[in-house]
Amino acid sequence: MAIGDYAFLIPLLPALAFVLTFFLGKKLPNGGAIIPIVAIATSFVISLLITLGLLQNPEQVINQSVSWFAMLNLGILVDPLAAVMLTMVSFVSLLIHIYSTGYMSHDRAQYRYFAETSLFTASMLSLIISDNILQLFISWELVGLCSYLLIGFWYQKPAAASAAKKAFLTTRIGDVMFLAGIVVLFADLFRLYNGAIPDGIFILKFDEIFSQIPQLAAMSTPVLGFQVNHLTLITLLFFGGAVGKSGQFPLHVWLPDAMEGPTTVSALIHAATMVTAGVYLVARTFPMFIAAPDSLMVVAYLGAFTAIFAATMGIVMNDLKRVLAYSTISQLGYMMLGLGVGAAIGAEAVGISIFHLINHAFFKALLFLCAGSVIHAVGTHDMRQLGGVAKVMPITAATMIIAALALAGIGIPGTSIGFSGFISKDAIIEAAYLFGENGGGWFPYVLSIAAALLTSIYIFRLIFMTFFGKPRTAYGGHESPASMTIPLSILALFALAFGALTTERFNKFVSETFVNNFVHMDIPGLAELGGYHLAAHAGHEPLIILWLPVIVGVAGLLIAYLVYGMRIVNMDKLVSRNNPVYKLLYNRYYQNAILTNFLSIKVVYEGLAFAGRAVDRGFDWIVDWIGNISLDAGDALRQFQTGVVQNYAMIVITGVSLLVILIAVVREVL
Amino acid sequence: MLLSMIVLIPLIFAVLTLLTKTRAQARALALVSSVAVLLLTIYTYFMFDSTSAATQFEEMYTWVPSLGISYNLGIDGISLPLILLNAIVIPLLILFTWNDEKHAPNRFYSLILITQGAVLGVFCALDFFLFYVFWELTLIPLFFMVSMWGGPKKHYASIKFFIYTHVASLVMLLGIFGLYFAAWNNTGTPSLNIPYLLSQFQFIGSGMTRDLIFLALLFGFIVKLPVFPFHSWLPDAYTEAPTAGSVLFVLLKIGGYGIFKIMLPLLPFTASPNLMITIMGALGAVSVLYGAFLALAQQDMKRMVAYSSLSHMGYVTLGAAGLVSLSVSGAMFQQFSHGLIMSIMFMACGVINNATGTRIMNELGGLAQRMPKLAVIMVLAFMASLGLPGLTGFIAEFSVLSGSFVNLQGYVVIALMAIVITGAYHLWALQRSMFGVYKEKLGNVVDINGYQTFAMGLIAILIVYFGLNPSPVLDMMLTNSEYLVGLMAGMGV
Amino acid sequence: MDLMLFAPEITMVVTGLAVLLIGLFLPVESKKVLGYLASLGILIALYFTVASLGTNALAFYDTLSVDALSQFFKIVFLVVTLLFSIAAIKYTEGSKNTEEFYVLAIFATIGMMFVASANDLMVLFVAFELASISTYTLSGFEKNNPQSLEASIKYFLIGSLSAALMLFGITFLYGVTGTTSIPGIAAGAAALAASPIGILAVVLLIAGFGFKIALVPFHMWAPDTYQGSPSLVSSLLAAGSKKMGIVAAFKVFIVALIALKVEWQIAFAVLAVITMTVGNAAALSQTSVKRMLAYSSLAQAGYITMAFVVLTPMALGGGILYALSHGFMKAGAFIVTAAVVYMVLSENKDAQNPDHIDNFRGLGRRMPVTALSMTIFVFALAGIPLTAGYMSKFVLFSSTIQAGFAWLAVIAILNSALSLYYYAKIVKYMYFLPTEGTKVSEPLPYTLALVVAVAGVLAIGFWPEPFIYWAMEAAKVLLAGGM
Amino acid sequence: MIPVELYIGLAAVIFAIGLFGFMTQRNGVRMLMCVELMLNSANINLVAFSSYHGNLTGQVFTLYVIALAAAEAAIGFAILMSIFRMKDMIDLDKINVLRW
Amino acid sequence: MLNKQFTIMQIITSVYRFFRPRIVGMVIALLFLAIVLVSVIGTSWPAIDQLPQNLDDQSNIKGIGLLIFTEFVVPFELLSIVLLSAMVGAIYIAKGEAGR
Repeated sequence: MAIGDYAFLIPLLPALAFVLTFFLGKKLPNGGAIIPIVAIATSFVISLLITLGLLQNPEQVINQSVSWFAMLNLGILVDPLAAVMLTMVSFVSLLIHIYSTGYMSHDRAQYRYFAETSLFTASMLSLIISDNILQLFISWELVGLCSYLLIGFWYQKPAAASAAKKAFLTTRIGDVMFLAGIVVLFADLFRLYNGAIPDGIFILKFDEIFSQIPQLAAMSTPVLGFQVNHLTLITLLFFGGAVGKSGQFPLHVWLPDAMEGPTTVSALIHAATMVTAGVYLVARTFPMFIAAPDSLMVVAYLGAFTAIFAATMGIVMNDLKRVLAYSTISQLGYMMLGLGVGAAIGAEAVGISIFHLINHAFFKALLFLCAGSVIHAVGTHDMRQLGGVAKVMPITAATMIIAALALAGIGIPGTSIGFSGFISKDAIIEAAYLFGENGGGWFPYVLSIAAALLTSIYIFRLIFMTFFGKPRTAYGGHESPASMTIPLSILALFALAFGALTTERFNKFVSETFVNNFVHMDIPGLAELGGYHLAAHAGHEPLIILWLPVIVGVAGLLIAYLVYGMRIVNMDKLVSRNNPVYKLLYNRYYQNAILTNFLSIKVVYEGLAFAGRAVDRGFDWIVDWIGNISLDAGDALRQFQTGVVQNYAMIVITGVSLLVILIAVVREVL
Repeated sequence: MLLSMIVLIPLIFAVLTLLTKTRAQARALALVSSVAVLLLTIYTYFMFDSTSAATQFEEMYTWVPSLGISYNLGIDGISLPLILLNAIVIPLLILFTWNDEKHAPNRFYSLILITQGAVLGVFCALDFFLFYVFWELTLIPLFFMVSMWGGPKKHYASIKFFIYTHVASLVMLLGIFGLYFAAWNNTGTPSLNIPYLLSQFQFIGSGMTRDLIFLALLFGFIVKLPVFPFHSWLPDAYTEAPTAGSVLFVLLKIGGYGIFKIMLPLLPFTASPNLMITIMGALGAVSVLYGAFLALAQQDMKRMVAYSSLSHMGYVTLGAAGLVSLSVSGAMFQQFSHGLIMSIMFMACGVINNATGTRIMNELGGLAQRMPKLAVIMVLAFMASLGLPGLTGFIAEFSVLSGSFVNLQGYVVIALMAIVITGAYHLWALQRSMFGVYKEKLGNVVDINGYQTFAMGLIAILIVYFGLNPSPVLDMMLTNSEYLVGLMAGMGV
Repeated sequence: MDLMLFAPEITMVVTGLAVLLIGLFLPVESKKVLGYLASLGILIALYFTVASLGTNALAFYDTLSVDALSQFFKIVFLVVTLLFSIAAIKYTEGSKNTEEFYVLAIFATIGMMFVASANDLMVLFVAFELASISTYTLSGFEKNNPQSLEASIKYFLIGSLSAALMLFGITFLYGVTGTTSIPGIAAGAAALAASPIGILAVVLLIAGFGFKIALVPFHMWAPDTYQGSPSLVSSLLAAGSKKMGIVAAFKVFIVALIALKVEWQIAFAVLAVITMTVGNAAALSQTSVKRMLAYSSLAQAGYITMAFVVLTPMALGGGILYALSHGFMKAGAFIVTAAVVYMVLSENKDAQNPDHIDNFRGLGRRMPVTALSMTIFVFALAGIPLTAGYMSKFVLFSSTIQAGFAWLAVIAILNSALSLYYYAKIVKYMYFLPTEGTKVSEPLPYTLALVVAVAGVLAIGFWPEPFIYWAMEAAKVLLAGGM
Repeated sequence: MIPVELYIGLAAVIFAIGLFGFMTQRNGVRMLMCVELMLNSANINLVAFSSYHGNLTGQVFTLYVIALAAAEAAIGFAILMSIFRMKDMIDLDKINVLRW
Repeated sequence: MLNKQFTIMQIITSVYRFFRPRIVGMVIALLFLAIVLVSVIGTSWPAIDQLPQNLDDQSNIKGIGLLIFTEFVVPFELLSIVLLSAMVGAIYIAKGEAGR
């Protein structure tokens, strides 16, 4: 398989493109956009070829490793999971780069934009292709860096600079947990080898880690009185990282603020790719999760909660991009839920979750790009100022409606007919039902259904407010250039059909990730370790269960139409500061006040840091005090030196007398 | 002769530089000297066998036989990377200050060279006498540096630094004496040879004596490092020093060197190794957290960087106490990495101070628009400093954390908590100084000049290079740390 | 009996008399010759002393001994006097009384040298008085300067009192043992040890010697006198006559009174600690450099005194080496102040407190060689490596630890750290504080003396081996007799 | 025979008187006299011991001490004279420019 | 009677007046005296059990002269230098050339 030998180029080419663009881009037309586009296109082609190859022969996983330092390595691993992700990321990235040539054409710092996005693409591809957890973490951090740089792309805007910092710091909380997980994992593996790691064994490589799962599951430590299973600890710490990166509750706060960056960045990083890294991480280490007691439960519950939590806020936002941001958070919750229900359906969970991830990437990128197109044309984010945009921007409107339908999950259950979002989201909700049926609790299922309703409402609220009705303000506008509309159309095609076309094949393909020549995991066996009961295969759900998501989706559409399209209800009463529910939602549950103003600024900065400063002054004071006391003592001693010679004589004689007495006394004592 | 040349060339050139009359002559001589040292060091590096933990390039002449003092130089995998660091940064530092308008340039460059020679001497010395001589010799030029070209509180800062670290050195000297005489009494021959005395430590009869010797030496080293709570001299000295002085402080890696070279071989033979490990680990971990909080509370950018240095140095003791080859080598690498990163950070602070006349971050803002080159380098340095993977800081921190976790779980948790704070103050500083709206009252600032760009840029490239490929220096550190850890394992520690 | 044994002393006496007589007949302007003559004589004496290192002999009915100890200290005295005499060429320039200045200094040195050789308390006492009486006058040499006279009268009165105390103590030794010979007293010391009079005698002798060494509380005269006297005389007092007290104490206590070891060890332990602490603490806030150096000299005396407490060959060797190093460092430092005083007075004849630290401002620019030498001296005094001060401290402090007196070493080391403050202050003034003064041409004699002193300080710092060897030999002499 | 203790006691008393005077007198000349007193009390000791030991060392010493005392007195008076010339008084407790 | 008492009072008062500024010196001198006396009394001194052999020739001049020029010749010679030194010094200091 010759093409596999070039797999290492997938992340490397965009990285090279970054260097070239950064140093040369200023002098090239369009900020040198052509360099990353070519590089990413090549990466995409390689990825695609590899994926196709793997489809033929799923056993032929590509794995190449080189020693890095100590017992750590750098390497690439392209298994089905990685292959589909690689293809998707390089594809979306390619489209967005093309789109950006139009979108960013007026910006002076274009070259910086393209350099940073290609660095981002390189990091993201490297994240996916890693064959060890450390390299994954490194790429993980690098994508965080790129996200930071790109959110703060317009660093002159204080809000952008601040949002960038917030995004980096919030995800860093998760990153630290992830790092802690790696540290614990490393220490455990180190102990398993008794500190003597043979040459050629790379301790943090996935196959190495997976092969030690049973031993890891057997280790436990008392923490605060609880006996904590190490595997649970590690996986939850990993999940902590995923929570930060994928915007799960409570570390989601950065994601809406991240919309301060260019819309393309939001599409690429904060919708399609980077934010899904958390999902990818959990999927990648799924064998560990499933062998770890309770971990998957946490994943499922938190995912479900995030899905509905974010959806409630999505309903009240007036900013185009913020609605989409909350939608992203919500959908990421679904993906996490999809992984979490692996407690009931085993490795198949990876399949459905990643499937949703891919579909979501398409339609969410599309939504963002459409929003970008609108913003680019009319120059405002605020939906309250828009309306009737469909008339001026028909292509944008059409593609966006497709994306919205995909997001809302419209389709016909029991068949493969439906928007891509329907196929994958339905599968997750079904799995959640199975999860409940198999003793996991009904909470995730109920929440996921409710969230589906809310999803439908907020997305069609957006559609109706933006594209239909009468313009509420006078905005100029025109359809976007071809460099923008063509990527929109391509993405719309995928949002429309990708799910339907690939559903069967895809799940099977991705679920095979853990059974091949790289690792051969006995997922049901591991589930035993984790204490999960896998259900028999799905498909026996009551019909209502199959139909319910679609029903709520359509219901949401209708509600949105009635409220925002027909305006049969006067929302002004509800939408006011006097309505506590609205106020709560509009203020986003006061999380900003609690987390940023109180926790970060009051407690950490003003409390701890300033307390630290006071303590430090104390140490300083001690040092100075020792110095001063010496000086004072010296001054005091000098007072004996009166300058009168008779006094000197007295002191001499007194000294003699006392010395005699002292010696006599001491000699007696001794 | 190679090592003697490396150590003596800067000292000789320092004298020559002192005799020059003009700024051009002084800086040219200094550059010649430092480049010569760099070339020799690179030659040494390529001749060095990184798979051996033994002392290499040894030179030995008797000096004062009646006291067992000899002129004995030699390097191993602990010292070579630090020598390399020093040899690389000093010429760049000289380039960085190429167009500085400082008074008495001959003294200025002379002091830089003396510091370099002294620090290199500490790294090369294999005799405690020589070691101490160079150790103390580092104090004087830095004292002068701070007092002559320092900031408004330079007198306070320089005296504080001088006396504080001198006290520590003297305590260390007490420890050396203890070791020296204990060995002398046991074997009947005086010797101050470092490896010999280290090997004799275990034969000292009284456990109490061994512990006291160990603690005395440790005190000397951790004050120099420095580590909480013996850091009071650091913020003042680092902040008040001129930029070059701050960079020299950063390159003053002798405290950490002492910990690896002298403390770790002694550790297994103390009466209560676990207590010592606890002390080192706890101090290290607390330093990491404490330094981070203090850095967060600072308004002055340079002071913030100084505290961040304290935070980073905590990893050195923590890693050393971790007693796993990865953590120990990570701690060594932290010294190397910290030297590179902090050099740029202090250079950046210096540039900003020169350009705008202030280092108070709230008074800055939007500098990236006027100083794009500086902004790029500074962002890179800050990212490296906050431990971003792909840069040197991460390699060190990851190695220390994961290695130390094997033995010292609690302390690693403390250090992990600091990581978020570390990120916070770095980013906040960037946001307040570089980003946002440009404050017009800062006047018309100009970007860094060509020499400065070259100096800072090259260090930045090294940070990236060693961040992606640490093996060139990490391998020899690993060899040595495996040897050191092997000693512990032999003792069942 | 070989008179060559006393060639140094004889040379000195001849030189002294020659200077005195020739000086009578020389006109004022050519009295410079006397300085060269004296320096030459001292140099010859120094040569004889060095040449006779290693001889061991008793002479003059066993009242004098020539051995490593005596010769080593003679070297110390001669070196200090040599520095003094070179520098004095400038100091006495244009003075009518050059010959008095030189002859008194030479006589004082002769007294010190005989103390070093004394093997009998009578010799010791008379020689002690010779050194004292000569320096009383020297210290009041600027007889129109009230400070100088005040210094002189204080020195004289406390000196007389101490002499009386010492003599009183010696009478008791004589009373109990019936002899004044040092070995004789050692033989009869058992009786002393058994009776309370022994303690009294020991303390009286400590007071007598402690006056010269400037141990607290017998030090009261020292800061005043060092400050008030001409700087060169201070250098002779601090660097030379202080060592005379030390060598006398070595001989009397370690050789003659070893039987009362416990008693005087207690005393010296207490005095050493008090002395170094008081010296350093009081020096911290001085503004007169000479006074600061005086207090620092107190502190140094405290360190040397540790040798009595530790009493191992190495500690004694360290103490003896310290005496030599201190001779170079302190003499050099005082000569620097002499040069500064000269500079100040040559600018303004009526300047008050010419040794005030403000006059050191910008010295690095005004008198570069002098300032550099001062830097080396103060760093040596502070114990910075590669100087004589460090080497001596190294041997002395480390031997203290070796002997198990870690607490004493800790106190000494902390003191040493404390001292850095005021030493650094001088350096700060010289190099960092601005001045309006312009560059001054440095007088050659001062510079020459400083160069010699710096050479000595660095020689001991860089190549201590021969010095340590002879210091150890000297220490062996002490312990061979007693232990 | 008279016990030697009495001689020593006498010497001690004289010494103490000398000390007392030395510590309390203001006049420089009186202080010098007190010094003489102390030296001579030591001489009493020496002679007494010499007699009791039957050797002459102490007496020789006494002679030397007398000579030394004379030399010392000469220097002392000379210095006091100088001071008197300058300040018109020799009250030593007022000569305290050098202090602290 | 009255007169006598008055006189005693007067004496006491004048004694007090004399000593008041000297009390510290007094105490110190007495302390020193006490220490010396205690030490002296506590010591067993050499006691002479017979008178000197040669009662006829009580002269010690010859003996002293012999000692001065044999055993203690060095101090004697030194003394000559002391006297010379004292002479030079005293003359120098006392000489009033510059005057005031």
